[in-house]
Amino acid sequence: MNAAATASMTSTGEAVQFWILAVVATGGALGTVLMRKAVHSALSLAGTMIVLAVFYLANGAYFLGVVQIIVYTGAIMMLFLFVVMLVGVTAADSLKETIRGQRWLAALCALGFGVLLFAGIANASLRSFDGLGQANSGGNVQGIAALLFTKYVFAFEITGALLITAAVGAMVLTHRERTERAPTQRELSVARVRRGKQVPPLPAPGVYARHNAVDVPGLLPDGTPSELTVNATLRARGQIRDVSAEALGELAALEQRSSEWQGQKQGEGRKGAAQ
Amino acid sequence: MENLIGLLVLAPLLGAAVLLCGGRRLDRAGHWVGTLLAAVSFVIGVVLFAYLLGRSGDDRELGVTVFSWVPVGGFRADVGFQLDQLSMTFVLLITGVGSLIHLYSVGYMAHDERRRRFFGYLNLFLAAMLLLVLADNYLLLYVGWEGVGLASFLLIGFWQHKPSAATAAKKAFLVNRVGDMGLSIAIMLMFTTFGTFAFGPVLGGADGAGEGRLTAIGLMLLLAACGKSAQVPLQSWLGDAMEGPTPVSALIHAATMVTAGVYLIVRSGAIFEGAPDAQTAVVTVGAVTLLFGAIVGCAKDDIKKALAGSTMSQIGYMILAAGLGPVGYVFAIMHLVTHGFFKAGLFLGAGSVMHAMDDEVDMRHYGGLRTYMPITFVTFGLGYLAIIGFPGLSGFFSKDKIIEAAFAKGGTEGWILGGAALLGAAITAYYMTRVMLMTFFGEKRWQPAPSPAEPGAEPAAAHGAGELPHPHEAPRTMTVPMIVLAVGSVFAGGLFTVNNAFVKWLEPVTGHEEGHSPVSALTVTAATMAVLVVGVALAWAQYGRRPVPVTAPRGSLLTRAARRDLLQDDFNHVVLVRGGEHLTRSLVYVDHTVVDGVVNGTAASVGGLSGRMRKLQNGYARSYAVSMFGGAAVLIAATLLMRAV
Amino acid sequence: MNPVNYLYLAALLFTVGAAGVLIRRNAIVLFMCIELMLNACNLAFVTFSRMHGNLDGQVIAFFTMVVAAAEVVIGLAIIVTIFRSRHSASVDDSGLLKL
Amino acid sequence: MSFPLLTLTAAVPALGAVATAAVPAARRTAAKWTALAFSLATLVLAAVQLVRFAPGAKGPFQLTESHAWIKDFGVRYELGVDGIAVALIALTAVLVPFVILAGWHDADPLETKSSRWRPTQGFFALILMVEAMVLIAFEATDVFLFYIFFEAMLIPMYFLIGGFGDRAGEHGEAETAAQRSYAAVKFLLYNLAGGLIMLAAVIGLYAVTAHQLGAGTFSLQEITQARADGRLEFATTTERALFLGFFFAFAVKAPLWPLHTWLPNAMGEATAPVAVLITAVVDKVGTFAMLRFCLQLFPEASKWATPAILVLSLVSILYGALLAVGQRDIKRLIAYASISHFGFIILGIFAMTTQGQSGATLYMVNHGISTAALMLVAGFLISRRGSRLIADYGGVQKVAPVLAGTFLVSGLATLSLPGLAPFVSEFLVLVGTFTRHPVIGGIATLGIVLAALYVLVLYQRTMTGPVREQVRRMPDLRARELAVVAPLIALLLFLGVYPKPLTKIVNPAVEHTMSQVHKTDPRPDVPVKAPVTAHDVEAAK
Repeated sequence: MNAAATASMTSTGEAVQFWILAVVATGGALGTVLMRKAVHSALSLAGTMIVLAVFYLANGAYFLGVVQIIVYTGAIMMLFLFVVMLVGVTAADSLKETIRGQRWLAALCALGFGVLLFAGIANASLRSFDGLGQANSGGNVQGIAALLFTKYVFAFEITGALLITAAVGAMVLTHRERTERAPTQRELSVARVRRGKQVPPLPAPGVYARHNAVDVPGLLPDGTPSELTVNATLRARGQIRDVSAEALGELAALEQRSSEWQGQKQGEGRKGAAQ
Repeated sequence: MENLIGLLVLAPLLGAAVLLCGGRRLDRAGHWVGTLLAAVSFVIGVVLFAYLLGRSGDDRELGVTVFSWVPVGGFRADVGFQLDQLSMTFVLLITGVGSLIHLYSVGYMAHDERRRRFFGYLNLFLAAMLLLVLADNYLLLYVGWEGVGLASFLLIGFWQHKPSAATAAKKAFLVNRVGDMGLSIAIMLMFTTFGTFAFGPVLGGADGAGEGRLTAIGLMLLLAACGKSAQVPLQSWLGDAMEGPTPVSALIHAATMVTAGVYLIVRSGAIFEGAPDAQTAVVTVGAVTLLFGAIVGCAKDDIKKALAGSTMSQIGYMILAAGLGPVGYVFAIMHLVTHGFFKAGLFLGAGSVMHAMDDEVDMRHYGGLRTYMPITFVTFGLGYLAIIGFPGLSGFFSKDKIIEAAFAKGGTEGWILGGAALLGAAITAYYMTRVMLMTFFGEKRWQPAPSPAEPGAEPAAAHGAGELPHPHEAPRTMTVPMIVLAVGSVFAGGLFTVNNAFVKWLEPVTGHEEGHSPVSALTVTAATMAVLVVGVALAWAQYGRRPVPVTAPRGSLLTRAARRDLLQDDFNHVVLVRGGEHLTRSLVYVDHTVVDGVVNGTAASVGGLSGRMRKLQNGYARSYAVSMFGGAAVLIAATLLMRAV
Repeated sequence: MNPVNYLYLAALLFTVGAAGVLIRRNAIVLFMCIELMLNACNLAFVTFSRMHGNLDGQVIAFFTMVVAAAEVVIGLAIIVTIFRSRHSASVDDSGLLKL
Repeated sequence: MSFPLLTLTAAVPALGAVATAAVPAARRTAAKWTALAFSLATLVLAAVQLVRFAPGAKGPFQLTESHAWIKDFGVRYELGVDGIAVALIALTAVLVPFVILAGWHDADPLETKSSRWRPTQGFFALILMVEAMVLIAFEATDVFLFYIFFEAMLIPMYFLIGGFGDRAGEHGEAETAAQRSYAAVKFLLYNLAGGLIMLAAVIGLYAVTAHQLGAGTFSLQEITQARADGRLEFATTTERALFLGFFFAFAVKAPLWPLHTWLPNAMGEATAPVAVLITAVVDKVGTFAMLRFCLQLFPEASKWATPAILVLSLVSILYGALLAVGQRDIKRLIAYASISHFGFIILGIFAMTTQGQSGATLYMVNHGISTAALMLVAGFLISRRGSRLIADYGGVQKVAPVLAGTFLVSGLATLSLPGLAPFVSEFLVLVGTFTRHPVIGGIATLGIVLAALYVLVLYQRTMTGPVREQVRRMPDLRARELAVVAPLIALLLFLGVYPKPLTKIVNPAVEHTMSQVHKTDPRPDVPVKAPVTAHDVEAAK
């Protein structure tokens, strides 16, 4: 494909690669939009980006392909995941729409927009293409570098300024300076008592349960699990592992065995309560 | 000599300006200034009269153009005066009677704190009236015409603190304005037809215009005359106008202003002669009014209103005569002059009586005054004899001629008009006898004075309320004018008729034809005398033989209707006033709800729409993103479409 | 196969990304969708670069990446800040645009 | 380039506005005197204009100035006056000093501390600003230049209406303020709507001239010249659309029924001097512009629209008068009376006769003076009692005879009593209309009866009758107030008796306009040998 100055078809290999990867890319994109959890969305997007990197390479943009993987998939997506972990993990995004008609309108607009874009592309006479053989003859990276430092040097410099500004901006935005004195322990406890909600420390997980992993709630004396004992983040994410039924079942079985062993008859009532 | 004409108008105008702008400093001498300037005007009038008499009959027209007033394109209005025999007659009447009434007012208004202003208004009236009769074109006449209307408005409403006076003044002005509308349309028609509205060319060129156009002009002039001269159907203001001080009633609403309509019709004779239909309308109006006024005059107990009805009726005679064409013009003017004397005299007499009776106007509260105020009685009596047409007195000559001329119209029309005039003469005799008997004869029916009006408002009552009046003869300033006018009422008619002097004097201006009556002049006179006797006898039977009840009896249907001006006022009230009120009220409503409502509605709907639109701005960034995205789609579509096209 | 198919794919990805922006409420996912759209554009640029036989398209794509990086940094910083004060990453909760 | 007299005439009040506004806040009296001095200087300049203006000179415009301004759009700074403009400039220059004098205390800060601060300097500066803009509008012969000032004068007017009102009467400060701002907004919206439509027409005019002449122009003279040469021809529809665009704006400003409803609100809520400024000065720009722009730029369309406009103005005359009769508020009554009078003015303009148009021009001047007199006296009356309701008065004549007398004379001028100036103009309008449209002229004559009705009803209810308790202590006119009213009344009398100085200036301009519209007066049916009149005698000399 490098040889022909002007061609209208690519190689069959590329075609096969395109059709397979295009499906993957589209799937990733849809996944990004439709996945309930932000983490899943991020992973889908990462997949799409990698596919795109492959396409860049196929299109002769070797430098960009590599940059796409390193910078985009490697750095930016990781930044995303980092922030997701920082803030977005509390709750899965509810996909229930709150603005009336928003989804319909969005679908309509997207459909119309897509149709128009397709029509536009189809309308343009793009039967033939030049290929990058000549441009890439001195090496793709060298070619881009030549352009960047000659023709686009000002834009390049300004981009640098932009990046620095962005870095400083991010720091300024996220850096929080205390404007008032931090409350002391004493003040905190007074406030807690005044609120009158939970004066002593929260109960630890796993109390009265067989496990004491952080995601296992402790049991109340009647055997029901108490959510208070689990970390709020896990609670919000619905990641509480309720093992009470299993534990109670085991307890009941134990008691049955012991009552059988002792020949007593009260065991039936307790069995019913356990369920 | 011509320049004197301008002075004639200027003298009273100067008086008005000085008196009205002069401030309180002139309060003490103002009335004499006013009277003096009126007299100056009269003297100038006499000088001019003498000058005119010195010239031959056909060369007695003086004209002077003072300055060009409104020159716009073909529209040329000048301030110019024309003095001919017709104007001269009026000038003498106006200034003569005017000066006398100024003099009378000095006494009559002696106790009024706003006397200076009263004389200012009187002078203003004189100026406007002189302008009216001296103008050489219709537009300038119109200025005088409205000017006298203004003066009349100011003087009727002179006692403004009385709501009735203020209302009467407004009514007079408004009804007059309706007439003025007629005059202005007439002037516009003249301008459209002839391209000018100066007397000479219009009246000279009237032959050339079509009859339809002349009829239109004539009818509009008649409307104007009806307004100013209180003829049916615009007569309703005159009765109310009696709210003004009595000298005003005498000068403006009896002797001069109200006769302006007659002047207008006689002056525009050439137009009416070319429009027989308009003439018919004029005589009809005259005949109807002379009966209308007479009937109203019979029923009124208010002495001034009775005299007002009489004035209406007498002017009806004049209008009738003026509508008869050249046969009647001279007699219309002659009756106008004699009427000016005797009616002014009668009003001054009435004023004198009121002055004596603490401003009591109800004749049922008079009675037996002849011994208390002999001069008033004699002068009033002479006026009375003159107006009923007692042989040898001035009213006899002028009225008789009119009745004769009415018969001379010929045919059924002549009989009807003549009959109406005769009937009018009978009623005149009846109601004037009634006034005379109720006021000066019979026993005293005096009532305690009504509670005092606002202090210092009217000629102040000499004593407090609740006492019987003490009638006394009026002061000299009041009696002298009454005597002079009485002399005029006795001798003027005879003087005019001697040697046919008046006819000869006016003929060059108005033209004159001898009527050919189907009945001889002697028969007419005899018939007039007969109806006169019948009228007097009837009145004596009713009011002389029997005592007059102090409170008015209910009376017949006709009497009750006549007391209410034959329901004309009620008709006006229901149709015009009420209707107008409803119209304006509904228009105010329409303006507020519909015209303004459309605009406010537009504003409200824009507001409502934006209220709806506001909901689109729900604050959700994603909603905005949809609009953005949709907008982008539309832009792309538009771009594609543009390229496709 | 004609490289124009890359363009169709880019258009499809772009549209899907845009729809995601409109539908999702989680600000982070929203940003991801924007990234998706940017990537779609980059694909188109790269394809055009190949079609026209010069490297300008790639340079532009490069700049897009830089700008995207800057944008993500700032955007995420904003999200973190908002989350700190409002305890939510939903864009619907930041209804301050409403009067 | 001769001495720029016209620019100077408009610049002096503009400078005056700046100078007045710059007077320190504490020195209120100094600000008043400054404003008065500048307005008098403007009056002097207007008088110089009158003297320098030669009625018989060739060409439609005199004292012209012309400079390129925005070359790209062919906008020029072109000034020039014809007789009509000179007359109206004189009117404006005469009225403004009286307005300032009449409003001497209208913008004083209230005594009570709680009320808002009223910037005296601003009040007088705004008045001068309005004067400057109105003068430029009268002088401009470039459509665009005219348009700018036609619109710009709304801004100071808006603040004058909304910012300064009568002292709150029984209704309380808050409610009057709300009504006032409603009136101000209504004024602004109506006039802006008109102005926007006009802007579209102005742009349309440019497009047409640019298309046909090669270079677009707004110059009135250039356009009329090009039309006369045949270089410029409007398509019928285009001309009508442009005409309607211009006319709409002027009809709002004039105001013509049914676009009138802003006027009663504005005049009712504004102080009397500001109301005078609205009706006697600013509104005149509307009727003036009909004569100058509508007729001269679009003669054919004007003729086409004449029947409809005549009917509308007839409706205005009768409707305004009837509504005036039904009003309970003195100032609103005068406003409706003005609507009726504007009906007469527009009737005269579109009667397309010399008498009608001369009459309309005289009417503009006379109506300005008479309404100013009536409104200012009414304002003096209202300031004494603190109420605008007619029913709150009665018997004023007894306690304040001079006030009542001047009120009556102004009222009589309003009802066009002969001998006072408005009669001449009203009669000319009626005659001018009658010669061409007898039916409309005849019906319009009804207006004189209705005028008498509303004026006399107003006079009767306020001035006559028993003295009301609240009126008993009312002082008569003070020296300052008399100094405002007396000259106006003197002017009314003078122009009523001797209007020739005015007609001499106006007639040539009207004849020029008539020739632009290709109309001649109807001939009399039976022309009689014209008598030798004083006019001929003087002409012969």
